[in-house]
Amino acid sequence: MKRSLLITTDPIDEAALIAVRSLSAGMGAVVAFSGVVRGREGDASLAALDYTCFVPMAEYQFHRLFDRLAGRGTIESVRLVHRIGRVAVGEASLWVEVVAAHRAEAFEACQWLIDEMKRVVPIWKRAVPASASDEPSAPAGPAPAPVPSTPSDPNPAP
Amino acid sequence: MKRSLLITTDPIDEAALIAVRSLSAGMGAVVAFSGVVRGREGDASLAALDYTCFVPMAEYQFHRLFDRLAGRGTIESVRLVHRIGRVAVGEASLWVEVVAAHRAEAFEACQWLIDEMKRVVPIWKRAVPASASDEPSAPAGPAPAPVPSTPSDPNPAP
Amino acid sequence: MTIPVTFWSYFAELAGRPETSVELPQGATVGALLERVYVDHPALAGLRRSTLVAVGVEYQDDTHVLSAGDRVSLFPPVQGG
Amino acid sequence: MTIPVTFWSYFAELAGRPETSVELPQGATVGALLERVYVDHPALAGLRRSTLVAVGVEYQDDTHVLSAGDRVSLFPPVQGG
Repeated sequence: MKRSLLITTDPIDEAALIAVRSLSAGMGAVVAFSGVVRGREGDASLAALDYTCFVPMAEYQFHRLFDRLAGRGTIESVRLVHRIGRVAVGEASLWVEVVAAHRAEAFEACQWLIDEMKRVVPIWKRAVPASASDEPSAPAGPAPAPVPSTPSDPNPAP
Repeated sequence: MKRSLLITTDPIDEAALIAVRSLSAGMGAVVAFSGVVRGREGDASLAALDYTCFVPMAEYQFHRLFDRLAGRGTIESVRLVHRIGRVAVGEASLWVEVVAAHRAEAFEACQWLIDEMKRVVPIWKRAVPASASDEPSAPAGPAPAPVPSTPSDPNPAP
Repeated sequence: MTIPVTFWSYFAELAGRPETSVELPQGATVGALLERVYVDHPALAGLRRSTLVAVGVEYQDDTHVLSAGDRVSLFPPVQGG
Repeated sequence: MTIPVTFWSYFAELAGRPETSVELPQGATVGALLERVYVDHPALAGLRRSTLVAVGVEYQDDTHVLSAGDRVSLFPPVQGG
């Protein structure tokens, strides 16, 4: 199974990704997913999301997921791009493409990969409110956060 | 819900379709499917598929499906292109894109639309064997077909 | 009334022609039209269970009552995608 | 042995710092490391049930035995996509 992984602060260029797609003659299905930053999360109006990533572990965990897909049969190719850093509303933070012989397995693999990513790949996001787009908001999390004395992003991606 | 339908003999230009995609701020998920003609069907090696379509009915049935999707909630846009006529191996015969607020509904709607299309939209295909790419093969069907005295494509799309 | 009938996909080969027309009394049903078609095109009769029938652009079943001006299409299971 | 610990996402704010290190005897487990971390960073202790622990790039649970040279990461549920 061909695999391609990119974790990048650059905008995701879907046209360029599609331009280099290649299918062998037995492949009949391409499923592509773009995850785009929404302007609202719950009641809050957002300007952007700031993504942080523990990159070496994310790469390792992504490749473990790819290994599991490779054992599934007639998937020819998986490509995944995750953007990190600040991603503005309306821009894509994630692009996933699965090429397979048949439609059902392409859809299933694409959804499975995203579900598993959200379970095991160490990437986190925090909201940048629309009203103060230069300052990240309090982090999204279950606990009240004390006001940090450190800079607003203490976890730059390595 | 925005909707776009194109039934065409022209190649599907996915880059151009993506270039005109537009999402409103509440939308977070884009699922796109490309169905590509495979080089084999069962034991046969193919050069192409010839698609015929009862176009007015296909358009009507597609729009009925779009109507049903529009009643489902937060789907912002559905675009579908079905190529007809001869489609060579490796070329796309179908492109479907669903834009929705959330991932699960985008995947579900895209798969539902393709499933329903295959149930109700009057489009048929027949194999063009690799060994005689200028002559359509016997039609794909459950019954033995008598050799027609009519030209090879008796059902040109109106 | 004269009802034009179009055969799509391999039904045209089985019928030996892409179109025909059937003369029916007022109030005739799709079922009655099919019986007439199968007399002239017996190769189609064996596929009746899987045959799809449209009147205009709508699917209809055997009980649907035809009207003058209707156009009927007969075809095998669809295969888009 | 000295085990470096990195806090990711809002765990860094809760800890007040992005990294620390913990002195542990040979053969100490992830669970023992967590107990030490929670002494200095009590704000994290309440999130123990949802805390994910990686040693290097692999997830590990409380019973995992640490070795000299290991690097530990503590973080909340991941949120990619």
